[in-house]
Amino acid sequence: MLACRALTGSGPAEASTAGRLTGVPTGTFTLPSTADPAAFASHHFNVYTGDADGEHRMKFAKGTTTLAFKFKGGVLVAVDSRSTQGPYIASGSVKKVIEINPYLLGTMAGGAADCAFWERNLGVQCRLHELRNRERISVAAASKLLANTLAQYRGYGLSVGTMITGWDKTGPQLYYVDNDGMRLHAKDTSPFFSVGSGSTFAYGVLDSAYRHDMTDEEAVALGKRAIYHATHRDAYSGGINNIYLVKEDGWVKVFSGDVKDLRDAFDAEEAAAAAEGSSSSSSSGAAAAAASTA
Amino acid sequence: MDSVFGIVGDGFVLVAADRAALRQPLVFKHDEDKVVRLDDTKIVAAAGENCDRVAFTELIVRNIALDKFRSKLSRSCKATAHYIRGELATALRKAPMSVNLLLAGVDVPATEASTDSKDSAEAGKAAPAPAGEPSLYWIDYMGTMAKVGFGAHGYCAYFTNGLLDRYWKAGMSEEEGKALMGRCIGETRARFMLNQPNFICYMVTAAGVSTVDIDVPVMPDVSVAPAPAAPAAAAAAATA
Amino acid sequence: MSSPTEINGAACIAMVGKGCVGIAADTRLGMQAMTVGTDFQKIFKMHDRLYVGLPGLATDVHTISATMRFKLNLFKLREERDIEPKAFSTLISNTLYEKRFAPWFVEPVVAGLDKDGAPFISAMDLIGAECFAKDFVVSGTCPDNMYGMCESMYKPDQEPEALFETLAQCLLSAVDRDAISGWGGIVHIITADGVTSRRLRGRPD
Amino acid sequence: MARRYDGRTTTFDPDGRLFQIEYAVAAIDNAAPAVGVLAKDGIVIAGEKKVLSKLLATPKSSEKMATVDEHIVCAVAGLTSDANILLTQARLVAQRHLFKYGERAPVETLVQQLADYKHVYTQTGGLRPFGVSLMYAGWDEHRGFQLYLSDPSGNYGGWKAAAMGANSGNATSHLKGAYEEGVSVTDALDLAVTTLLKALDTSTPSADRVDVAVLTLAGGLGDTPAAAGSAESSSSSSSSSSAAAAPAGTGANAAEDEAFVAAAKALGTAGGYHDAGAPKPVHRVLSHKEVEAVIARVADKIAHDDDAKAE
Amino acid sequence: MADSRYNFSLTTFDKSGRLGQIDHALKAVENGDTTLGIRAGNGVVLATKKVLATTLVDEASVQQIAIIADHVGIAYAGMGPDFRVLVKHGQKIAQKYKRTYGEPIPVLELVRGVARTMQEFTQSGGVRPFGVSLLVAGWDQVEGPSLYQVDPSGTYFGWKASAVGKEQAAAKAFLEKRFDDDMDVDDAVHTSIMTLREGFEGEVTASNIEIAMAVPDESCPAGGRFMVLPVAEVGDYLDEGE
Repeated sequence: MLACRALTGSGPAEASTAGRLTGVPTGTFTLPSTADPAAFASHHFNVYTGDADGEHRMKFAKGTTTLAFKFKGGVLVAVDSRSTQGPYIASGSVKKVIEINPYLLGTMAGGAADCAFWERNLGVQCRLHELRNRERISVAAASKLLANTLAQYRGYGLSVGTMITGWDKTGPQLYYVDNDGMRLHAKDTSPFFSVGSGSTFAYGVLDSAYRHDMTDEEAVALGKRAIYHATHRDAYSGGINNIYLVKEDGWVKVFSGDVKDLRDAFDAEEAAAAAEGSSSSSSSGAAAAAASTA
Repeated sequence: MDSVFGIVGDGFVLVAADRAALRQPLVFKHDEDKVVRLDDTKIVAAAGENCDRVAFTELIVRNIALDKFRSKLSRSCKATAHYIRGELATALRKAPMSVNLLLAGVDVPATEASTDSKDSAEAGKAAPAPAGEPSLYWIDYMGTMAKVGFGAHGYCAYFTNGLLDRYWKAGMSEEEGKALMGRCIGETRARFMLNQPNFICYMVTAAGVSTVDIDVPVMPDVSVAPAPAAPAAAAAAATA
Repeated sequence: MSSPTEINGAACIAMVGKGCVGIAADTRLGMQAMTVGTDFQKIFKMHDRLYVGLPGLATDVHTISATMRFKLNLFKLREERDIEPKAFSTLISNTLYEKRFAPWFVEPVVAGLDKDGAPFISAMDLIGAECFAKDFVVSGTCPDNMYGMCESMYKPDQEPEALFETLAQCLLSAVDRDAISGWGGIVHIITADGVTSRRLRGRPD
Repeated sequence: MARRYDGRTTTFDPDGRLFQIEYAVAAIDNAAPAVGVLAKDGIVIAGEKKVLSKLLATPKSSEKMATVDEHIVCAVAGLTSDANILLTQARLVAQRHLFKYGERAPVETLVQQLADYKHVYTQTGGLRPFGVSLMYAGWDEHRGFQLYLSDPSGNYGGWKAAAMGANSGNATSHLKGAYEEGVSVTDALDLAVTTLLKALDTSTPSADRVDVAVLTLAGGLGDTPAAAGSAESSSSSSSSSSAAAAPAGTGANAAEDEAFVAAAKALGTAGGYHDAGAPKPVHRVLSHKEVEAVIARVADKIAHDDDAKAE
Repeated sequence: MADSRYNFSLTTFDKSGRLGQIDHALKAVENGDTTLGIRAGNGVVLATKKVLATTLVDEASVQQIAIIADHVGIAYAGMGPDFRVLVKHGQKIAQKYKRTYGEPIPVLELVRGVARTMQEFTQSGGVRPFGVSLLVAGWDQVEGPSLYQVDPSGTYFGWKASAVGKEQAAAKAFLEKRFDDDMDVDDAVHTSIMTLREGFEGEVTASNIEIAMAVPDESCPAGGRFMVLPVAEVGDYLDEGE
């Protein structure tokens, strides 16, 4: 067993004093009693960092496809539900959208425990913010809290790739935050993110069919399409597709369905389109993609 | 790091490859052609380390030419794919070739070669089955082979496979094929961290191999619909 | 993920019925996590009453299937008879052991009826250690899942139709818990009267 | 002293001749004859089988005709033991091609490789030529039906109708007169058997002494009698176009499933050329009864010809 | 290749297209002891005469029929040492087949293998053909009982009954008269003995002939077993015949 010592504080040793900005104690962690706990952890436990092969090829968070985009109607969040241990599918019905509070959503990619814990922790911080300031926390601030926390644990091997989204005074907002401390804001010129091993496939669909002026129905259809095609190509994504829509008065869960039923729906849709008329086939592909199915 | 993709359409195959010659962080040039011609209606697009890529494609091009001289026959796409795959599989256990390939070709129905003196009666002549049939074979460096409707090698496969799943259909017209190819290139430009501004695109039909121009859309389309306040903002931007 | 047999993903089951034998495999071709094709053939007909499944590294699936076809075509021309399943199992086992120190990365499953119509199944590891069974054999990237399904679903003396149902259920349920195999399957039921082959529609993920 | 040159395979005599090859050819001129005729829809080869003794066991397969592969059948003339070696080599060449290209060996490619193999034995020290001529009947998708003849020297050529073995000169001249372009395989059958009987020069033609091999596409005369009856039974399965363009992508539809299953069932040994719907060459050696029928049919004709000649 | 010792051909065509060496090898066969085989419905019999140079030779030490595998054996006429080489070769072929397929070699496959080697010795530099004709008898799962003759050229045929060696012509003529498709293995043994007696100088005894047979045996993987009869059993047959 490793010799460990208990350490109390909001973060690891040095960070605990500098890290008062987070303002909230985050619990008690035991740390390796070495000069550089972060290096120690990453050296001995890198299997938990999602980078076990040691090669820093493309550091996608593993086993997930999550995406979120801003559009005319708010923010749409779509995720899969597969959880894997190696090639074994541990679960096909994991909730990857964490409902932080009625106005804030976080998505999960990477280590399930890491995401769940720190986003729950974020919920605590957000609630404390509300109590102290008598107003809801902005999405920008909430995501910054999480980013700061993760920054403190940088190098320890946390595996978190998340999108924090919600609707605040400034309207619908979307941020990407990960375990490297990276925090990105989705602006009008970069209105979406996708995170996880299947994200590249989802990007292919999003990039080709995204429009800002989609209706809610079109947005939901696009979310389904992107998740469906990602689960098809990525071995580590699959299961249930959950879709949330963030509106001014909070988020709503608008869809939850098995991707295999999505396939049937898409097939039927394409068959119908083919039957309708062969003339207007390809150039209207994007429009067909956006057409509502469910 | 190279990006190549291919699409099968109605009577044709489209293949595109990026034109960057890379070494570590450096891009030497932007006019490399990673597509080689095997015969009048077959091409191979290769992605991989320059050394292996060039050595291997030259090997197969020369061997296929030699084989053609000897047998006086043009092999089908299927036979050619099997041959190439076999070479890679053999190499895998000696000196692996770091090269991934797309073989694109059209099988032209056998016609009586003018130099051929044997003129057996017509009914016994070769079957008309694969008349001008396009095919695309996905072959990786290990010698894995799959006949596909579309395919991609390199990191771009991660970006374009979802897109191709979404839009590719059997029997697309040339216009549809080019539009889809444009989207693939646009997507790669949008998402791949390497700078691959130039692509070359070939079309193979029963008539032969030609390069084609592809209109590449800017992706994604992030223009915000004109909200009430928007025109003013746009005007301000224009004056600025 | 380090094992070459797990790069492309595969699942294969052979099961004995009453006077019949069935073999089933998934149809995915993957490159690690990325699915490249969903119609990759992993089961090969050796003759009318003998099939072999070749789960493993896809390039070796091509090579070994072609090698066995090569050997069996010559066998058939020479001996003017179909090889017996048992002899074929020995032959492929020897073929694999020939590369003991640089193996082919396939773990074959053999299913067939012998000349008296008796079912035969066997499976072997990548260097040809044969394993014979009277009920079922499995091979691929999710053996635990397949064993679990077969152990609970197998019944002795199933008629061809029931055998198909059992095999299909076992395969689909097993691959539904394996990330790197699935995407559809195929089942061949070999009887004295002929072979019935059916495509299985699997989950798209 | 001519003897100085004729024992060595590798040595030209002062006149530029290679006696070993000439002598080997002489060996074939004494061998049981065979006749091949190319038709528009198939090929027929007829050959004499020597009946050595009534104690001979009924062989499993024809001694005169041999299967090289699904699409090539050949007749041999000359030393049986040499022929066995060449046949083994031919089968090996065919299977190597299939292994390398996943397709049946083009007929001429195979014939050429066998001729090259024979040639080595005419040029290398310590060897002697093969005392065998081979007649190949084959079909491939490049050139359709083809008939080739190759001799011990390593020469080969394509023919419309050809003869080898004893009396091949007479047989060839008969073929020259009687062959017509574009004959059907049934007419070719009669012509081949007629010509062979003439070469045998026997007054009592017997089916015991004649072997006939027929190569056609599936459903033709070369197919098994049952299949030949119900024309185009097997080859017209599922649509080949959808099989070819099976997409790698999303969920398959019913037509693709059908094509996939068809391909899966065809994969593997039996020929191993798994393009469902593509033309399939088949060949077989005719049964004793069938040969009898042909002989009966052509015997009258021969008698008639002879009468005409006598007049 | 210029200076190889084997750079010359022994077996070459003569003007008339014959291979002299093979013809001469056949002559060597015809100088050998008569050996015959009969394929009956339920077994195959091989029988051979042992003509010894002097009475001083221990008859039991001369074995002219060799076991190749459990289910197949070979008898010969011609040169003993050549036979021994081919037997060793045949045994190896049989074992190799067994190792490859896990089942006993079909007799015809063994015949092909041996014949191929014999052919090679008619076409390779520096070697002479084998001076033996072989009679191969066996029982396998494919054909049941089978009998093959292999000649120095490497030609082989399947036979219902055949004979090679000194009196081969007479023996074959005799067999042609006596052979009957309904023969059983005992009839075949008796017919063999009768055939050997024809033109035998002196008395046929249990020790100057050798008899072997392949008979069905379900306990063997090949479905049959090949055995050389012990002297006593040969004696029994001789007694029965009288």
